[in-house]
Amino acid sequence: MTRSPVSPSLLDPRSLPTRIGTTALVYAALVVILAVSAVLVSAQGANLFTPANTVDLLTRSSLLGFLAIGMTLVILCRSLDLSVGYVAALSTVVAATVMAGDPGRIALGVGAALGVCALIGLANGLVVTKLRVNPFIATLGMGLIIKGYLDTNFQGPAGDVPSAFQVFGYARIGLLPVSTVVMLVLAAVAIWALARTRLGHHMYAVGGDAEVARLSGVRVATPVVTAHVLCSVLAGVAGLLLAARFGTGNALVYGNGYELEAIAAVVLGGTYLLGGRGGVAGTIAGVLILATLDTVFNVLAVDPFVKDVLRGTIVIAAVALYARGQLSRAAVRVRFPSGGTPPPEDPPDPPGGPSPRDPEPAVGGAR
Amino acid sequence: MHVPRVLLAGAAGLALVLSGCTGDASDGAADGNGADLTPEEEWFDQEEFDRQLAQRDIEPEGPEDEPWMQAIEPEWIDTSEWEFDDPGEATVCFSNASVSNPWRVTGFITMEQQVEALQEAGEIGDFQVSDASDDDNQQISDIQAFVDSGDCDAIIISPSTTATMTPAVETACESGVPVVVFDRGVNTDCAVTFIHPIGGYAYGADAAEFLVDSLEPGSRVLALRILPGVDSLEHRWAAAQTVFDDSDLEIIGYEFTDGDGAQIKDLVSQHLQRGAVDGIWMDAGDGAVAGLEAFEDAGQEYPVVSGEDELSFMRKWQEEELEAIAPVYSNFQWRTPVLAASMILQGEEVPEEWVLPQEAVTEETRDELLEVNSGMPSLHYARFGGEDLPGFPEAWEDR
Amino acid sequence: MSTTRPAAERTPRRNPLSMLSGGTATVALLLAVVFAVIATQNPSFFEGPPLMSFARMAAPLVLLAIGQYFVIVSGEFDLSVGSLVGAQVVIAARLIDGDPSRTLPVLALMLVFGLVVGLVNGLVTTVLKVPSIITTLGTMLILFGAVRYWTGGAPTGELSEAFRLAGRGGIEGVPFLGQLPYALIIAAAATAGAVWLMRSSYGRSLMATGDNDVAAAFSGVRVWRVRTTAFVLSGLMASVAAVLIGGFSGVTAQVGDGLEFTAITAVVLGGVVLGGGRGTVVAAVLGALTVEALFTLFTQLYLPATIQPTVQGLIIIAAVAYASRRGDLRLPERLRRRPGHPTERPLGTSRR
Amino acid sequence: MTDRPLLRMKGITKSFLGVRVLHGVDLDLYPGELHALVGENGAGKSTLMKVLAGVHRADEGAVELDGTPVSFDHPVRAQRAGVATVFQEFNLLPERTVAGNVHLGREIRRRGWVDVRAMERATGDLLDDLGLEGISPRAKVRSLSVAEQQVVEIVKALSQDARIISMDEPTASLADHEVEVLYRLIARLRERDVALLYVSHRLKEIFDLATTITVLKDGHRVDTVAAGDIGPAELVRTMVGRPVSQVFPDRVEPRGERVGEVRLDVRGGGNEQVDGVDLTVRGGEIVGLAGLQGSGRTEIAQALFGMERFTRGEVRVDGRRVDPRSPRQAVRSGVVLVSEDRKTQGLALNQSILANGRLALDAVWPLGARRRSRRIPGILESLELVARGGHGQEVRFLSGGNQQKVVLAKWLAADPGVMVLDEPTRGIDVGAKQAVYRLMRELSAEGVAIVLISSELPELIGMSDRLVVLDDGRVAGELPADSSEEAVMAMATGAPPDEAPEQDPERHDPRTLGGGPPVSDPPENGPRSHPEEAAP
Repeated sequence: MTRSPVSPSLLDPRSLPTRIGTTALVYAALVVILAVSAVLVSAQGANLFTPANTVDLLTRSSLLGFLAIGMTLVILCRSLDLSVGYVAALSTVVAATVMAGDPGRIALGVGAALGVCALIGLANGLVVTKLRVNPFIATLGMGLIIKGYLDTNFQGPAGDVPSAFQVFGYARIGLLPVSTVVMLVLAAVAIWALARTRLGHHMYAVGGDAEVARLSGVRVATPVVTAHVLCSVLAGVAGLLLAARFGTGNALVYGNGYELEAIAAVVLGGTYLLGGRGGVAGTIAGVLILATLDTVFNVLAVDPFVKDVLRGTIVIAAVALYARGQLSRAAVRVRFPSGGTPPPEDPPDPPGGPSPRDPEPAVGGAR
Repeated sequence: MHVPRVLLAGAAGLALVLSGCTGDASDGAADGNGADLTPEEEWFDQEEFDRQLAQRDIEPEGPEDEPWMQAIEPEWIDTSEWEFDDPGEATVCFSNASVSNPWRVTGFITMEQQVEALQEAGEIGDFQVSDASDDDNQQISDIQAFVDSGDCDAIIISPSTTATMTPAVETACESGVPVVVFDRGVNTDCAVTFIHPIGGYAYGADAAEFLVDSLEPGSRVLALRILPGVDSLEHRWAAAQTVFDDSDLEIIGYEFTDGDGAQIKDLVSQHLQRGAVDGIWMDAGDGAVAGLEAFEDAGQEYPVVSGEDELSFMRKWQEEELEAIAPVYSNFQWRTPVLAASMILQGEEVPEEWVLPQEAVTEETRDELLEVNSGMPSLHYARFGGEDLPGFPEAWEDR
Repeated sequence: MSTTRPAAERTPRRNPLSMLSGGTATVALLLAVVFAVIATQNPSFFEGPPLMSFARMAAPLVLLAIGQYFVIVSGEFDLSVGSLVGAQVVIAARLIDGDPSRTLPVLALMLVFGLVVGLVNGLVTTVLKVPSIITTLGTMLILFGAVRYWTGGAPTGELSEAFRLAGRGGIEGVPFLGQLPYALIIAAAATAGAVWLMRSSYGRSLMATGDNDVAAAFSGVRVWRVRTTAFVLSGLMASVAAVLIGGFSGVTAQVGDGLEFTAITAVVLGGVVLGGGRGTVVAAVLGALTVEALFTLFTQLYLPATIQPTVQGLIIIAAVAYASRRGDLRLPERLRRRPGHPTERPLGTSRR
Repeated sequence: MTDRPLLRMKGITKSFLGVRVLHGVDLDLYPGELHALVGENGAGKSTLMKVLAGVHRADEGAVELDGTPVSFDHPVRAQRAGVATVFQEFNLLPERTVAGNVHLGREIRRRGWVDVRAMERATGDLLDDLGLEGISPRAKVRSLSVAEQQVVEIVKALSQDARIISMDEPTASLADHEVEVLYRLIARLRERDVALLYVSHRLKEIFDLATTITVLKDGHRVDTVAAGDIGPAELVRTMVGRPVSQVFPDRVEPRGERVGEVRLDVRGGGNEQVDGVDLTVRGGEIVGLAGLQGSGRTEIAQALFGMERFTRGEVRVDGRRVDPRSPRQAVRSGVVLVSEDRKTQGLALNQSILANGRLALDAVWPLGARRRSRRIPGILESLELVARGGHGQEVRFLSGGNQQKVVLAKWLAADPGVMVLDEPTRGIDVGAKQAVYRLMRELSAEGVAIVLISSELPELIGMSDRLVVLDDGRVAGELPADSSEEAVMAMATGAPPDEAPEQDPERHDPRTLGGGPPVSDPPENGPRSHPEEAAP
């Protein structure tokens, strides 16, 4: 262990990068990917940053964005939510059926949809915290429950979204789709809330170490439940966006694997899957990375199956990259760099002495 | 901790009881898992039903040996406003819902072959495709991207879902280029032409009527469906329900199989344990063979079965001399949109609603079709209608 | 929430609940209940043949559950098994293409392929320190896409009868049972093998690694190797499961979809703790049987197909909640995550 | 000191799962006093504290604060009432800042929003107030040393305006000079009339600090005495219930054939943390590694054990050249390490005693494991391990001492030639300590070469045959077994015995919390900030 006073992060040159480390890394990755993509696309004689593609990219990012912001909160609390896809689907049908094409009922529809989602989130949170069901299973089960309900009651498209509300899905301000603006605003709010509200602080605390939080007087369940509620509500918003774009509710969207994509975005954003570390800023970058990939694949007309292969590879590669970054954050102060300044009586490396080689990964990770 | 545990016991109990009740209920009803035979009005439109059933017997207009160019009761409309000076330069864009199942894969190959043929002939130029892999939202973006890019001189759309694609298709129409929609429809007629075979009701009815005709009254029929909520499939079931309703067959119930052979075989074997199954109605051919194997493994004789013009099923049908029918959801419809697009770009007339023939494969037509497709892989569709395209048969054989 | 009781003052043996607290008892109970309900619906179910066909259908899930167990108990996840099974079946169908002579080579190739996939999952997770949920999610996408790209979107070719024997055939003329499915024999053998393995030095190292990989490493366990091996085992099990599934029902486009979650559900239903270090193989196997039995139950009850997921969800949550006990897994979890001494940090665990 | 107790606990009784761990314990706590709570592990000290802290609820008995009965059903209630607790395991969040940890659960808010600046200011003030400028409120706890984390814990308690602070083994992980800082804190707290409840196994501290001592044994209060009225030996007797003739057992007659042979020989060993390490240990010899926290003791242990390799120099075990790149290779070459952090590095807590005992065998010699593991029950017996649940019991249910015995058994099963013990007696009770000491004597008699690392100088001096003193990653020199603590400290702090260590800041800078002089020095020369911090 290092001698302590070397610690305070602000003064230790090494810890400065590592403090903002991951997020910076994520945005770096985003820039790199954008650059590479731009080159690739222009190699095809096209241009990645045409208004059309930009809008396309942003639109793609807004849907995933809503889901990923919520997922970030849940993961920060050391939980997980595999039900978001189903919640979003439910939200589309609830909203569409309540609105029933009547512009006057828009508010009602939005309220109803988000309300239902909030309740589901509450249920998730309570099952996880009170019944102590592993979130993986709890939310997986919740997803199944919702699926059954949807299959039984809403086979396929249902309801009708008034065109007034479809604005949410299609209108833009300049190149900026309204939905993206909303997403970014919510992201900003989330970032602010995490930094400036007790609940935000407590989410990190509970995710970091629930017992510590408890002993410090934090009501451990509250942040977790809140995170789940918010996550479901945001999934609901995603559902609203879908409904606005579809002009109707469609239960089948649960089949699109949104949950895993959202988790991927969060982890791409550098949030620690075991909770307590990370943030929404990174997640947004993660979302943009995925959206960029989709757009590029589209512009280059990549075979749909190759898309999957590339997506998988890139996600793994990116996260592996961060993992490398993570290791450096654990770096201890080097007291004798490169053999340091051995005092005269200290014999230099004897010839045939052990040559430094990489240690076994299991125990050597840290250098 | 006590409260939760009570809760849990409750939940678990509730779950089981719940299942138990429905079980008893349906036993009382003696017809399986509530497969009541009044179709959901959401999916059933008597008028449309009657029309489709009628259309089956109408002689389509168009070249004898080119079903993909035939049309049933077409209303030809003028397309001169879209006429393109040099069609050979025209870019045709195709927004595909997905190629996520063998039927769509086969169709898409046919389409690509048709495109090559037309490009050879200089009747269309560039052909851009985007695939939404079954994600409605994705497809909306795709269509939007086509419109925004402004490269497209004609847009072909195969919607992933009927209702949800409506706004996107409307945007496409508004962009001022001709739009061709095929397979599933949308709730707007802004497209220049909407191409589709007769439809789901006809399909479901073909299958159901065959079962009704070939089974003794009172025979037990099991319905295997892929998944709920997909309109084309729901229509098939709705039609079947209607047909079965005024028959004397006993419908044991219906199950969703995801088209996964393992599940199908699993489910069928279980129903066989509960009692005889004399007939099987399927809303699509996927995994039909697995279902039949369940009978083999249970040492029972084959049921009367309705599959699809998918080769694995048809070959089984031939080998085992089953009593079967293969309703068809004409796969050759994938050729037509490209042809329609080029016709439009040349200002030729096209039917406003282009209803393609849809003729079930029966014992008479079976062997001939198998002959034509002898070299094709097992998940190929017999009525793919690409026999005269240059790429035949390699393009379909080695995918 | 709960209080962590001081270690010294606690005696599990005196805890009357501890008998039940392990998931094993719960899942056994649940399985019994489900079978009981099935029996009421279909008394003939417990005569030989129906039972055997149940076994035949459950066998692949049992194998997948065993594979998943190794990974989960080592503190990781394997989401790739579903698409691995799918890929294997499709590959087999295309390569065999109905030619019996190719059966054995292809079987060998499948095992190798499964091994390689497992190896990649393992090394990426342990050496590159990518959370296994991401690693295997990636592999899942890659396999899914690659195989479909290779076969042009839909499976081609077909499996030979010889290939299908394992999943479909069995030893005929066994008294009472009628036909004894090979699938059952294979699953039983795999279970026995897994039980033996968990008693072996490897199993013990694996268990310790899942419990506290730092301590394991300090005791001389080559954590990365142990974990990687777990992934390899999972890959192999998936391959064998693929042989059984392909044999059982032949090749279809959707084969394998969603199996990863079913397998994880089965394992967790068996009371195996996600995060590692606790739970037994037998429990995992029982979990698999329970899940399969639930599906059977639903059909036997003629439960409306659309409601089945809901009931499934309720039962899973209830069962897991019931098995999870106060104080369980809290204490160790906390300790594992303590900053403790900087020396702990170098051993960055790759967990999730 | 007033005559009215600030806190009065009466007849506190607590049982877990039917096992009664506290039998009607009484305890009075007066403002400004330090009340030491002593007893062996499992005597009920921690439980009593946790009852006071509101972690546990007493089954029977009453707690009075200022004469008014209180009952804390949650830690936060206790804190609100001014009762703060510093638990043995650090209750800090490594990923959060010092300020964030100090105010966790009581974030300062302005107009509803958490005011991070204010929290940092408040924390900074407290730290300055206690003369601890060394720690930045904005530093992530992850980046602090163990000692600094300990301080943050106490600051956290202080920031709650606690009138009662109870500390469970606060010095368990501190080096002697760091303990000095704690002493100063405690002095300040008492000036503020804070009442302190203090649990420690280190008798020295107890007699340095305590005004009153309460002895617990098996959940009963044996006695409460003024610190002046009792001597160490007597105190230990009351605790253990048996006379402890002397703290450190005599050397045992050597019998192993390898006694006297050089078993471990390090020449010029070095890596990023240590440099020019020469260390020779013979069979039957116990060599103590002395030095401050962070002087490189643990780093050497880890290098020998293949965790952080020596990148320079060479290591020979029984004459064979070794270069362990992993614990596995180290164990194969005959070197084992009883690491300083039992719970995170020593044990798989959910596994059985037996499983942990044979883990090393399973990991390193899979083939022989089954056969060789047959010895383990015997080894556990010889260590007097007591487990109510038998050897199948999960180790997390064992007391610290017994857990340590499991770790030792694990390594004994591997027949080590060289045994490195890093803080082997940290946080374990007197009885267990004795067992460990006896074991060390036995092993060395059988010819095992032992390297002992300990922050408790008396232990180090009492057990070692030779002392190798480290300073800032280098060997500062060797001392005979009978050296004085002062001599060791002086060498360890890089100052000749007669000099004050202040003269050479460059060499002092890395020392935790400033140049804490030998324990004997007066508190005046307090900690100083470091060049690093001083630099703008």
